Amino acid sequence: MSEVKFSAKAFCKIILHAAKYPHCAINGVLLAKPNAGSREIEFVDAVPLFHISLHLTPMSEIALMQVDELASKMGLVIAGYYAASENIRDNTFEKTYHKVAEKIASNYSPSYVVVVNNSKVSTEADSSSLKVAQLSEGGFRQIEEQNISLSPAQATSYAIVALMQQKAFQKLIDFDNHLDNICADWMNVELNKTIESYL
Amino acid sequence: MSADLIVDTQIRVWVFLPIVVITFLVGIIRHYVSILLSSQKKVETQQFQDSQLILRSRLLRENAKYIPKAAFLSRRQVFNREEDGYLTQQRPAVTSSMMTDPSMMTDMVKGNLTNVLPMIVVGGWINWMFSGFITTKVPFPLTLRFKSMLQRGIELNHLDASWVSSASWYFLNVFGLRSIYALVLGENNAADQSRQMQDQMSGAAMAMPPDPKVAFKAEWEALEIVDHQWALADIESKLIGEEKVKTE
Amino acid sequence: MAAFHKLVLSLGFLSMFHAAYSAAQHRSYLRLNELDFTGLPSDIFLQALLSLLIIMYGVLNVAGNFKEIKASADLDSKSWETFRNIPSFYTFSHRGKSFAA
Amino acid sequence: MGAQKSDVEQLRYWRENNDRKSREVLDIWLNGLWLKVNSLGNEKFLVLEQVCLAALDCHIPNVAETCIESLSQSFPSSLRVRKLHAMYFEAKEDFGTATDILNSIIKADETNSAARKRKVAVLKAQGRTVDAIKELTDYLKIFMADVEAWQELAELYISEQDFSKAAFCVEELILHNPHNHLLHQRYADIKYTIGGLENLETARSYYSQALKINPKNMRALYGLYLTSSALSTSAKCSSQRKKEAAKLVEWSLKEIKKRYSEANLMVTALAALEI
Repeated sequence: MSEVKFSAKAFCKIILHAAKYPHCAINGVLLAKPNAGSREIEFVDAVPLFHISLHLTPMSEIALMQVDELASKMGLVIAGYYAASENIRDNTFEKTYHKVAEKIASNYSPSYVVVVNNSKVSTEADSSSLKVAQLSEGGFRQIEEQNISLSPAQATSYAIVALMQQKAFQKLIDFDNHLDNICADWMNVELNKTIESYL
Repeated sequence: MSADLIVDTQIRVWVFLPIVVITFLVGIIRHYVSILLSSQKKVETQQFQDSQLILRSRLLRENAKYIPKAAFLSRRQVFNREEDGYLTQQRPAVTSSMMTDPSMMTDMVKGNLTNVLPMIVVGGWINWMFSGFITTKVPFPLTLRFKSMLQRGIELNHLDASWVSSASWYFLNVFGLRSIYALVLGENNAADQSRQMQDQMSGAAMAMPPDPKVAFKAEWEALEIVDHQWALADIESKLIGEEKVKTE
Repeated sequence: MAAFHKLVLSLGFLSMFHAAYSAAQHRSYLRLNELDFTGLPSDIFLQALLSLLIIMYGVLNVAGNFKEIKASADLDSKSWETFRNIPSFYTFSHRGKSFAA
Repeated sequence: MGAQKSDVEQLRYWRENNDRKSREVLDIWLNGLWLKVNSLGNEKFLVLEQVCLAALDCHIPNVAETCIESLSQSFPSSLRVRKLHAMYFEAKEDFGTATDILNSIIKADETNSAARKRKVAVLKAQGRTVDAIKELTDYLKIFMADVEAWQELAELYISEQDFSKAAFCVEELILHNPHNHLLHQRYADIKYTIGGLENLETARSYYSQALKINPKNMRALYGLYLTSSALSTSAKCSSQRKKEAAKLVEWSLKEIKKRYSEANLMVTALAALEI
């Protein structure tokens, strides 16, 4: 079975993105170091993309182009897609399925889909608030919970509690925010520093 | 005519001011009575739907140039289809519900009660109490035609037209005090607010002519003759051209 | 600043009334001396004009800012962020519940 | 006193702007506004309603309860307060009771659009999007000129990936409000998503229109770039048109870069666009 690891940066950003827009469906992409064929994957960073209208493609294309460019400069690849749906009970991969995931899969294999489990997520979120599946031949192969881990595990779970208390989600910027105000930085350099300070 | 008339100061105290006060107070009483009597006007769903339909088709006509031609044509088709288009559908004839609907009657009675009745009663009373006085003078000269308006109740041929009789003063007050009411009672006073709180929508229902057929027919005709010109046909070059001028 | 402009406005009105009163005085003076009316003295005229300008200045500043003449100007600052929020259709069964608990 | 005034103004601004800043609204309320609410005059009730919504949104039921309580004391028979009651049950996921209340409101007042809209929201909250769409189309048959409902329907169709119907709804919105750049941009987004040569051209026109109405709309600018670059490489286009499209690509790229340099940003990611 393959193993999936989330770095603190990636995990916190996913959860904070979900916390910033609790009433919206959200999505984003996950970056990893390329080592094709390996059973293990570690997502080192996440880029929050949209919360306004995920299903319309033009802005996703723009975002993917830019993220890809930047990721390749840093020696990373887009290897995963994360999403959370609007309704608390929709936690299936099918409901959150998106063309972007398909696109990522065509570029990098094996690629993963991560769904934020709306009913499990909380201010003390841990790896159980995420559901991960590997995307293969149009189907989802869910990865069991014990194979999903955070690195470093303990520090990350402390960090997320502190970040939620600080309301750090207000500082999180996704690509939609960037499009409304181009001065907002979707790479979240500032937020990364905050996250690291808690580790 | 040039010799100035001097009006007794007693007239000011006992005629001029009382008329102002009476009309003002009657206005306020009428306002509260009408609030007391007013019933929430019920709008029929059908009527509401008709007015919304008309509104939508009017918008379609006016702003058609902003949507693509195909979109416009399909909409017009839906509105104007031969048999069951929105504007051509068969409606059971709306008989005048004036006599059959009791609520209509009570509404009319209430309207009379609050508007016409006080006018007659108070007007008559004032005519009877304060008739035949000259009350005030407008500070500018007027032509003879104004005599009938400003000097009701006084038949003096040689009196300058800028003098105002008591009966006319009353009418001037009735019509002139409206903005004062708004000031005193407020545009959105307590009563208005509570009604607004109860329901914000039904006020939006437009007044409809009793027979929607006529309005539908007119709308149908107007929609038929709209010639669709897409406003965005050449927008790209306009955009670039405009921007060029700006940057240079 | 608003208080200052209100002061300017009331001063303007005072001055305007004073001009009007002076004009009336002038008329009655003429009548008493049985002179013909030819025109207002230039100082009253000037005062009226000046107070008009002062009132205009005061009103413009008291009344608030100007609106854009472009019909869509108000919309320029809007974004989908707020535009798509429709209170009538809010739903409450969303992630907020998990975060609140 | 000064602090309170700005709080109320802030709330009013959010209310009029349709901002869904529930956490912030609630913070203002709990940070002392609730003590002073009686001094607000007529605005009190609007504030209470707003806070009630915010509390429901944040799932803090006791605040919502107090708001509804004091509202129903002031307006015991108001349908609008009853609607809040229904929303309270909605937030508690007691959809049956909520629907019952809403039905009783509609029975009392046939033309009460707010209650009908809530019924759509109830269905949406249960995740029954298809039913919600059906309910909403029924609603729109009566209330044809209701802009909010058209907008919501468009969103629902988009979430169901039924883009051509969503496009219809946005057309309707454009008819109602032809000077709103957001609508033109959204229409173009949808057309682009549908794809195909003709739709691409339409999308390009609408992006241009959005950009013309509001030159600051970045999405429209990016969209214009995207559509025209797609057209300039499309095999089905004539060479004349390709040339035009290429000119647009160049222009929009220049504009995009100008925007970023005006904001003093050096964005390396923009290099991705120059292919």
